Amino acid sequence: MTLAEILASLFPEGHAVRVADGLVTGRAPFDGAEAAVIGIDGDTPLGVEGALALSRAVLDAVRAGDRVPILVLVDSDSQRMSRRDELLGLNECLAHLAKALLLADRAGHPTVGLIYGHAAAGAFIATALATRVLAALPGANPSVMDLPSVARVTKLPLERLEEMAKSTPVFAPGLDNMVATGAVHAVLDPARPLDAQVRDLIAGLPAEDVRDRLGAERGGRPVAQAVAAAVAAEARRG
Amino acid sequence: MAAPLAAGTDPRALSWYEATARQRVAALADPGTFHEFLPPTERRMSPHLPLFDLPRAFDDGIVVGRARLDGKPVLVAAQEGRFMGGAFGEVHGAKLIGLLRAARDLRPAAVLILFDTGGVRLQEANAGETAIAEAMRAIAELRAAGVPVIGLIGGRAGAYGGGGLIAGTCSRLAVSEGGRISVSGPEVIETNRGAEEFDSRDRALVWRTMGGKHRRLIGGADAFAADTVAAFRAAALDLIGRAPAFDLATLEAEQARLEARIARFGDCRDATEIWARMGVNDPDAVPAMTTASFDETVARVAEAHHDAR
Amino acid sequence: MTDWRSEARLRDERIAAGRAYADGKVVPATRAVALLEAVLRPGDRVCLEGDNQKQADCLARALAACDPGMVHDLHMVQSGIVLPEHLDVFETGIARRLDYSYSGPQGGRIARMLYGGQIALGAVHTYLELFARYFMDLTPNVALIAGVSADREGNLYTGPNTEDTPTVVEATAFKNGVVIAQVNEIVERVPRVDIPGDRIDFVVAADKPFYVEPLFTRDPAAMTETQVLMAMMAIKGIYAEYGIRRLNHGIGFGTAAIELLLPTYGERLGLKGRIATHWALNPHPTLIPAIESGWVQQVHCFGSEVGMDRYIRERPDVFFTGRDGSLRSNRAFCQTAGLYACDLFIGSTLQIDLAGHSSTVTRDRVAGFGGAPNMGSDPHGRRHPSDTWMKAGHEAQGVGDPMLMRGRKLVVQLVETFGDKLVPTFVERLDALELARKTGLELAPVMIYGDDVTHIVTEEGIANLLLCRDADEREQAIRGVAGYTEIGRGRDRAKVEELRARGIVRRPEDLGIEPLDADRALLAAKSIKDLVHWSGGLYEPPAKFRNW
Amino acid sequence: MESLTFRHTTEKPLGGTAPSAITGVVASGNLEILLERVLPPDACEVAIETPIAGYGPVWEAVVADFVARAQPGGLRISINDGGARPDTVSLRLLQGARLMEA
Repeated sequence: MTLAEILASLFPEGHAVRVADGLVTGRAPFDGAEAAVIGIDGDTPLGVEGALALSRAVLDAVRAGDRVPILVLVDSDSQRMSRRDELLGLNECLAHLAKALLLADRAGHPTVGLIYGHAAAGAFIATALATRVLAALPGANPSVMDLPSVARVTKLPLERLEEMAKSTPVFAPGLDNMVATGAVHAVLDPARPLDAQVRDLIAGLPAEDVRDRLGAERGGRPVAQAVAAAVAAEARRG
Repeated sequence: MAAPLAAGTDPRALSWYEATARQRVAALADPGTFHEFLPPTERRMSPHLPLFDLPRAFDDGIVVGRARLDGKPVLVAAQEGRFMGGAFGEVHGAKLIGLLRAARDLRPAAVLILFDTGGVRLQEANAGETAIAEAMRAIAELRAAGVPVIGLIGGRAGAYGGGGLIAGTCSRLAVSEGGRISVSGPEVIETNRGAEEFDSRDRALVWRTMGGKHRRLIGGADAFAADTVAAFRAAALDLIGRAPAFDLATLEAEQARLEARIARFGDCRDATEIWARMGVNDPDAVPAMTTASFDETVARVAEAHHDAR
Repeated sequence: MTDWRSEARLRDERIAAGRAYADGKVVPATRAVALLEAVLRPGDRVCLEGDNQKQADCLARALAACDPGMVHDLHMVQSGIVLPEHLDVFETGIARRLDYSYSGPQGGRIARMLYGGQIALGAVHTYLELFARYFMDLTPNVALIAGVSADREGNLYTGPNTEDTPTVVEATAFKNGVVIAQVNEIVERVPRVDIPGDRIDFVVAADKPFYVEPLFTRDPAAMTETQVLMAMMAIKGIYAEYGIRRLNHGIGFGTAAIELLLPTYGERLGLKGRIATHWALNPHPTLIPAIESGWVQQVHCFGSEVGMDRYIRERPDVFFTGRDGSLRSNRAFCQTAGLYACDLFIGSTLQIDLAGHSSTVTRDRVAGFGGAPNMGSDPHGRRHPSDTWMKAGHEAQGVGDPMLMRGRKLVVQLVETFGDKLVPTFVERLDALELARKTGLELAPVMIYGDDVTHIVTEEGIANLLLCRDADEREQAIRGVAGYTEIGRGRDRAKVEELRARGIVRRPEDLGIEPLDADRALLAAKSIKDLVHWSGGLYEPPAKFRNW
Repeated sequence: MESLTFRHTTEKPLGGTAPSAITGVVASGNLEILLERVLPPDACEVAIETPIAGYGPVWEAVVADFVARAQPGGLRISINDGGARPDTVSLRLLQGARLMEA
């Protein structure tokens, strides 16, 4: 689905969501009230300016105090890879954006991520992965690194990696693998109106971070939940 | 579990950059107080690395546990930058998550994260990336609950990729000259954009752009430590006492701080231009400055001092 | 009637032809190709200056860009095959014959070209040997050299990296040859005259400063506990025992570790002033702590080292410097000092066989020799005694009239039993033999012959070959320090224990060294930054060695 | 990855009371060694995981020399190898034994 199609399906009553330089911001009537929207469109890399523009929008929503849902729509490249971005502290800017979303969450805003195209690395972590619940549309392609690049770095033949990817979701790019890992909670049905599906997600927001439980159930992260629980149990034993 | 030291070595005098994660933790804490969770004898190793014909580590490259710091209870996580570049794999990440979740209930005086990481472990990329997101969420919750989360950065792998993002989520950061904080590594930028954009072999450029002194000057870190365990310990104790709240006021202040940075320095090509614009008298002299004279320089730079993190 | 001046006339013709492209002696870089095409004649012997450090790279590029129809079949006589252009000229036919000394980074390509017959090789030399032949049968017709600056008269300032230049110019200029110098800048007045202007025929204003490789910089951060242990053994078991004051070090990490252990471990053993006072050595950054601690009386250098210029300037009591304050190096003189005036050479190698022969050649790389065989050989021309030399000579000889005894220079191989990728250092048969067979060399390229080697130091112990009385003892002594290599595991254990009882094989514990005490904490500097601090900020390391 | 296990009988148990110790780091050319006092006092077992195949005889010799020298009775020793040279292995084994004797 394109961003326009997604917005139309999410907000059948219309919306005031704008895209500039690949950055998505705006508000729209939603579920009898309003929703705030931020995002990245068109496989755009996220640099310092973009991160701060999005965090500005999130903080504005928090300051408004109306606890409206914040939807984070993502079809992004990775973080912008440049000398200038790093010089200016890209890690602070991306972390700040994530913190703004986490603060909004704590302040009572349901935060919902929706990936519909590419999503990678720092841009992914700072946006969609910082929401309480992350959904995807079929065809979304979240990745840390594509397989040819993995082959180059690990010095393993591409064919072998492709074979391994079938049985080992933990390293391979692609939506199915991110679902198995637990990072993506649900895959939406593009044939049905998105507004209702997102409303359901908000109604069923998990009370806490359940991603490692999902990863264990779905087999994408076979041991993470048990390891985290074991550490926490030892720590609590005092 | 004990880590070896040659006879007669004062552990607090150890070089942070050179020390292993275990040596750092043992020497940072009050003597004998570190207790490790899921120690190496538990053999919680990566289930994935054997598929890649890669050796595993008994602790998956991270040491987690509790300790006392000047008598105060703290929880500690220390990454081993020499094992797989300190990168986040499934077990590695889960150990950090478990520690952060326990802290929510235990309310220690602080959680210390001794970063030493290149980011996500490629062989377990999805698990690593998800764990980074989980860690950032857990840190936000801890901070909101009033538990300071302090990052210490001075290892050879720095805090790159998702590690740089987690660092940016902490309450306070201490960094040494050798420590680096960034998202994209120099080699990654060079591979994607060419050597004209970033010559990764020009190590002076790497450190000028991503290293501890630059981060401290622009306010990307809150304390500058000499490269010893003793200096990081002193910095950690100081930072615990002045952790900013995690609330709208702090994030509004950070928004303003970062916007001002880009407005003021966004057209600079090199760190030395930024330092000059900050009022540093002899920017070219900064990389060679001793800790003492660098501290004096930092004291005069407004950008370096803030509660906006 | 005999024509006694044909060479001189030809030289004058060459110079006249070259003048067309010059303003006086000065030629812009853009006309360097035209200059060379005018001056050079087919079949000329040409020295294109370059060694393991500095390179006349602007002239190398110009030579490679010459028209092979005009310039061809040259006979290159030069220290180093280092730049790609040095071999490009053989591919285009500009050059055909080669006599050289060192080929570090081009070792693989030169081997392939030798196999392929693209190069007619005369011989691989040591530096001193090749210099010697410049004055016998390999005198250059044209020399292409490098300096820092020149005035319009051609007076040349070579800067701290003087290196081979005086030798090359001496042989060329005084035997009817033409000397062309590239310089970084043309100045009104040079800081000092390293080469008088009447020996320089043309000065090319280079497009960029000549390249210098920081070959002698070893980052202390990369030194291992094993290297610290071996350095402790060398200091206690060799330097202290023989009272070595005059010496040369190789470029490896092992010897750099020794340099860094002098102010710590050496100090603890009370050796200051008793060992390591006089050096034939490039200005190793890792020597800074020993210099600053007062260990070092003087150092003469083959060349300089990138980043050391300011430091050297401020330490003229230690280094040889000109009236202008900068270092004066000279490869020929320093090699001579290393050959005749040093009591010890210690260096590393890639392979050692059971006779103690060593080589840095692998099956597909011809690295050349450089200067190590000059340093690492016992000169039969030496006549002056020293305690070290006499003690070693006595150990080697054992019996006979002491007044007729030759002394011995100590030639020490400092090697870890396994190299990179677990490749064993100790072998039955050197790869150099296979390489010689494949390339049709008359002599296998042996770096240091077994009969010159006096000691082998590995992490397992020290083998004193001087004390071995026959080939079998020698073999077992070598096996006895060869660790877990196949050679080491093939030892006769009883025989090695007997050698140990006689002090021929010595373990760390025999020297009172506990291997677990071999800690990096003993290094006087643990990083390049520490070296900068030791130097009081005078050492300015190149960017690739910095992490700040 | 290649797995190797060597079992030895020692003349005596290793001194000290430390129940376990670890030394070294799994990195290129390095290794980590985990020592645990869990076997009968005259037994020692060394289990190795190495990415470099074909060095069994070298490991066997290194371990045998270590056992003869340190008499590590009672120890189970587990090694994660990152391609360490034999001398590094020996050094780490001795470091580990010293930690256990503390």
